[in-house]
Amino acid sequence: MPVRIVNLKVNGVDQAFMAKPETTLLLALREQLGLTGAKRGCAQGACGSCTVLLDGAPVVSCLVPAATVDGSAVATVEGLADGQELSDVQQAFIDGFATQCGFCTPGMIMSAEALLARNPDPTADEVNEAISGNVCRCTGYAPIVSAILDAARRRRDRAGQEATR
Amino acid sequence: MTLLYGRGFASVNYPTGMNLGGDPSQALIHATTMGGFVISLSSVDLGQGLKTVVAQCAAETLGMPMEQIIVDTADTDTGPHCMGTFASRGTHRVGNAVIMAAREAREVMLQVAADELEVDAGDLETDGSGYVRLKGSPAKQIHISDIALAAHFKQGKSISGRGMFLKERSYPVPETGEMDPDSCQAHACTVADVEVDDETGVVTVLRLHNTYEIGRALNPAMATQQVEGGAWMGVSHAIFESTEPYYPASRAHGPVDFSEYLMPGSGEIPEQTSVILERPSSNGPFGAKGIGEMTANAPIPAIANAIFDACGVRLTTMPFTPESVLRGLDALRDGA
Amino acid sequence: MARIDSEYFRDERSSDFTVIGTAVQRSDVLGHVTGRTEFMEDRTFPNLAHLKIHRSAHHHALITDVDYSEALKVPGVLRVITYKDVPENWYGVLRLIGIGPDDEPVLAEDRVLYKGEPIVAVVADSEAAALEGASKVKVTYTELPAVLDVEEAMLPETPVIKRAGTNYFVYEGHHARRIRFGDVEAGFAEADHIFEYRYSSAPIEHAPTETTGCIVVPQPGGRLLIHSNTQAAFFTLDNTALTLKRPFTDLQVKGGTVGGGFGGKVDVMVEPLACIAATMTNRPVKFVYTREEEMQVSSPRAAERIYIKDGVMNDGRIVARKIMLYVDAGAYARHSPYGATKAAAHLPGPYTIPNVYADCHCVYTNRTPSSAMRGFGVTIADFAIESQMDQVARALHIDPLEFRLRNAYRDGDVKAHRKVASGTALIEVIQSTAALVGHELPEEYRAMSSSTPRGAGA
Amino acid sequence: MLTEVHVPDDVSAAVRLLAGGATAIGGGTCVLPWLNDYASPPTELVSLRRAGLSGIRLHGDTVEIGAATTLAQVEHDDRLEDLNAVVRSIASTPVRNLATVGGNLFARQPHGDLAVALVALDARVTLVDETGSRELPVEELTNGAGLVTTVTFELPRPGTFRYVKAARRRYNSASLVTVAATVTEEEGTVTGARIALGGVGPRVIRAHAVEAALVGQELTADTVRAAGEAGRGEIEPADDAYASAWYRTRVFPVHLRRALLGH
Repeated sequence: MPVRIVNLKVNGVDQAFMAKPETTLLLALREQLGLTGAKRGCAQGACGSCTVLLDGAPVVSCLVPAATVDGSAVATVEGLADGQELSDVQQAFIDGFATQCGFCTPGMIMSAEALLARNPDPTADEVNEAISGNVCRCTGYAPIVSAILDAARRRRDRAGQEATR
Repeated sequence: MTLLYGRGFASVNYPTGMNLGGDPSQALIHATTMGGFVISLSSVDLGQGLKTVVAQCAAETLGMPMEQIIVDTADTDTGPHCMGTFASRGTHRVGNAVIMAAREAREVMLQVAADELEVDAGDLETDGSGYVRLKGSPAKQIHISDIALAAHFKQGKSISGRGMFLKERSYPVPETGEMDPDSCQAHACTVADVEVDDETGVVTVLRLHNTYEIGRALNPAMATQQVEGGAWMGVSHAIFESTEPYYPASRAHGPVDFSEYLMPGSGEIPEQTSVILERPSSNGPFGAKGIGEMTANAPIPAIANAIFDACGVRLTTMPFTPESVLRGLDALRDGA
Repeated sequence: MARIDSEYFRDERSSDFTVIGTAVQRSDVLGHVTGRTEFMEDRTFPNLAHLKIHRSAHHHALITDVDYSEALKVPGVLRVITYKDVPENWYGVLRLIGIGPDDEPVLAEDRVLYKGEPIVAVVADSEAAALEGASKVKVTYTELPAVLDVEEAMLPETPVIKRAGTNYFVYEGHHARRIRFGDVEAGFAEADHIFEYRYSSAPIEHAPTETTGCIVVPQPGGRLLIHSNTQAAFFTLDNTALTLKRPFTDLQVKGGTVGGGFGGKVDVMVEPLACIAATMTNRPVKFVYTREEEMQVSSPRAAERIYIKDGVMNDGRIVARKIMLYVDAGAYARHSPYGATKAAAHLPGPYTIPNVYADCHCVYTNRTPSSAMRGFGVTIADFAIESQMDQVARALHIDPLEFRLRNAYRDGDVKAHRKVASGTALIEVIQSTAALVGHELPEEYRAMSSSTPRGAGA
Repeated sequence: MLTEVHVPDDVSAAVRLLAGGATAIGGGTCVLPWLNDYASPPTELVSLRRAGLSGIRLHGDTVEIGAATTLAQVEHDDRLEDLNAVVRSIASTPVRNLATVGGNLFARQPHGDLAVALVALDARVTLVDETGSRELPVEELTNGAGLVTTVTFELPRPGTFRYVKAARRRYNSASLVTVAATVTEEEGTVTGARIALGGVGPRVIRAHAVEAALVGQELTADTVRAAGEAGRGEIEPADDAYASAWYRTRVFPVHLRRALLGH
């Protein structure tokens, strides 16, 4: 069975691993690089638990053959915090009681990060659309949407403070 | 196109725990050298927050701050028996077991402290910040880390406790069904407001107004998570979910993934207003009742009743799909 | 956060707590938002083998031949497991507490009772090889007529699909879990109005975001360590040991962090086979349901069919309620016999009715076996009861909340299962919700109280 | 079983591999779900990710979209306002960042809403195989026709393109009925109509009978209702997990009207 060496920049760090044909980006992250934040909830692209940023764009990593993204940059939930300093989205999820079982949380947070990177001031409905590929079975979504809107506010406030500094 | 609006009501109760073969859970608790308290369980946290709420129960009972509590759970080699996480039993059963274990440990803790302070244990109290102190003379106090050190290195004592909760098995009388099936009952009432599209049969749940009586909200934020997430599941059951969309006529077209298995997305969530009432149960931990399961139940009939209120279609089969609404509307129009 | 209305039950809820009643942050949340929470599948083991299942293609059939020779030829396939490799192939999840019969095989023997029933397990070096191997198993069937309707299953002329001889669970000699309270026929005779309606539901999946699964790791001393996302660690351990016919001390279950359960992870479906595979290969073995298996093969919430007949007086008092309830257990019992009992205990709902008659049937059909799910035995009954309440209230032109309040159970009332009610609060949740939406109730209904005995005051 | 994943750098290499029996993927969002969880015959994949087929070019009013352009690129391209909404009705953001324009042409119904829109826009594809390249209307495209390299169409005149997708959920839900239409009117009378339907058949349906019923008419509730009745004869809906054939047939005229009249 042909095996390739695949190079990725993962959370800013150069990584190389061996990929079999069936090795998806998700399995490579989880099983070869030890980054288990992205979850396998369906392997069908329909639950969003495996969402990571591929060259800045959120993708369902379960549907990406690892060999096809050689040389790309990948961001996962593990790379969001700066040491002990959580990202605004992570902190807003904590403060807003926006997690229950936590299985969807990493994917949900990556979708939220991607939204806020593109749109710093989203409406609630834009948040709804942005997380429509992320299934949560516990919370009923409302606290998640609130947390993402709250994170956007925090980020804008901080940007405002830095601008006036 | 006409959008029709309706309101529906439902009220329910729900049993805590079960009567199946007895309903036990056990807990062990012990202090570490520096006065951390490890709660050993085999109970499972499904995301409802059991690990947090039992730590609260232990902290309250011990009179210690939350930071002192460590929960070690779900290893069958180290944790004592727990029946499992189901039947709205986790908080009630495990909470009770933890309280019992914590009481026993607290007694030892106070005795060790009493020996160190050379006072009577009965005159001691905890202040919730980590100190055990003499009632009326707060200056005479000792920190839990010193108590634990003394227990381990001077007094040769284990600050520990065992807790068990058992709801004994109740055998239903075959002829009449006489039985004792629960420990207590929680309650809920839902008012649902819906919108019905009279051309497509699509039902939109606009608002849910809920009151829940849950005995005691041990953690109001997590209780809110439970009731509002559960109500969402009720909406989902009511208007979307089925593993056999053509039940019972055919088993074909069963959904195989999250695309086909329909649930409301965040674009379909109703506005929820929730109020919590507390009538502490006599046998619950600090009066708490089980609420995990009840929360999905009242929204379903409330939505069915609201659909009738909106458009005159009585739906008696779950889920209430656009097709079932539209067939009902067509029948009304044909009959008119 | 939900508002706590402390006006209700003021005298009963006096408290002096420090930690209880405060919004302490979840202890697991930091792990959740950083991706560090360790779920079952987040553990990786060298030399891990994978298990996949070949499943029944038919609802009901005799198995005439199983040929797995092609599966063994697939590169990477290590072992094929059939029922002959399962030490105690017949089980029932409730046998620990003496509830039988052990009516379900771990792997099918001479017949299958539902589409998707496991027949052969294939263990391989990779998931892909295990899938390939499972697909290469050839099963030859003789199809039998399938029974797919609960009421049809109960008819004497319907073929019996179960070894035990009936298409329903037998409750101490009865075809249903019974509730008999008062004299329901006398109640109907006395009533001013009779209302009878039918309700039903389709099966529902728990749909947790994390599928059911386990990883079994042979330990240096010969024990098996089971990393599982079970909802009940000892329940899983004890049942697995019984199936393996191994000492209970041979097994250790670790879990406790679960990506959603909702009742779907209490059936002990994956651990026994993974243990057998780990023992045969002496390698760590992972058996995790695919999403399709989770959606279509794992137990759903049972479909139910419920008939409710009410006798009601002109003033809105319900004087008799008769309920015929049918739980579609699917092909095997699992927790359904208990679910029907739980349903019976819930009847006639949170109302005090002097004459109650119920038969709660646990019926077998050739469908995916159903089992516990959030609100087990109650959720669908509540749909039926509360729809019934609405229909009756409308027919009698009584306000829907007043109709419920008039019949609401209170402390001291005797329930249909003859337990005296205490700690009730139905009246108050209705009053509170009415206030929440501005639904006006007359003074006599606002003055009602759960702790005031029926007939006294109000 | 997946036996190899090729990532060729140019179209000719891709074509050679496909001629050898390999399967092309754009984003892989249709093929990978199957390969991940189900046994399959030995399969070699050819990913078009690096084959130089990505990009959106406008020459005057002529739009040329490379087959490997993602749906997300279309979604965020201001020049393609009519298609922005079409694309947003398909799947979810993390899928649209993978799924491609070319791939969507082959998506199984009730998916493939972009293909519905492209048929209504009279789009053409360029196909390449070892014998050379040729053009084909999207409407006539079938599996195995060759490698799609580009999709070309004329930008519709402002206000002439209509699109409605009815689904069980607002976002990320397969089609019950998709209506895409390019309708030109002069002095209140329909002079041309090109209407495509999704969700109501095993493939994208070009609604000839609906078109015929509308041309020469004013767009009114009555004429659109008549067109919908005419269209019932050319749709072939099926039962699936989302809705029954009965339901799709029943509400098809409603959504046709909502697409054409806006209410």
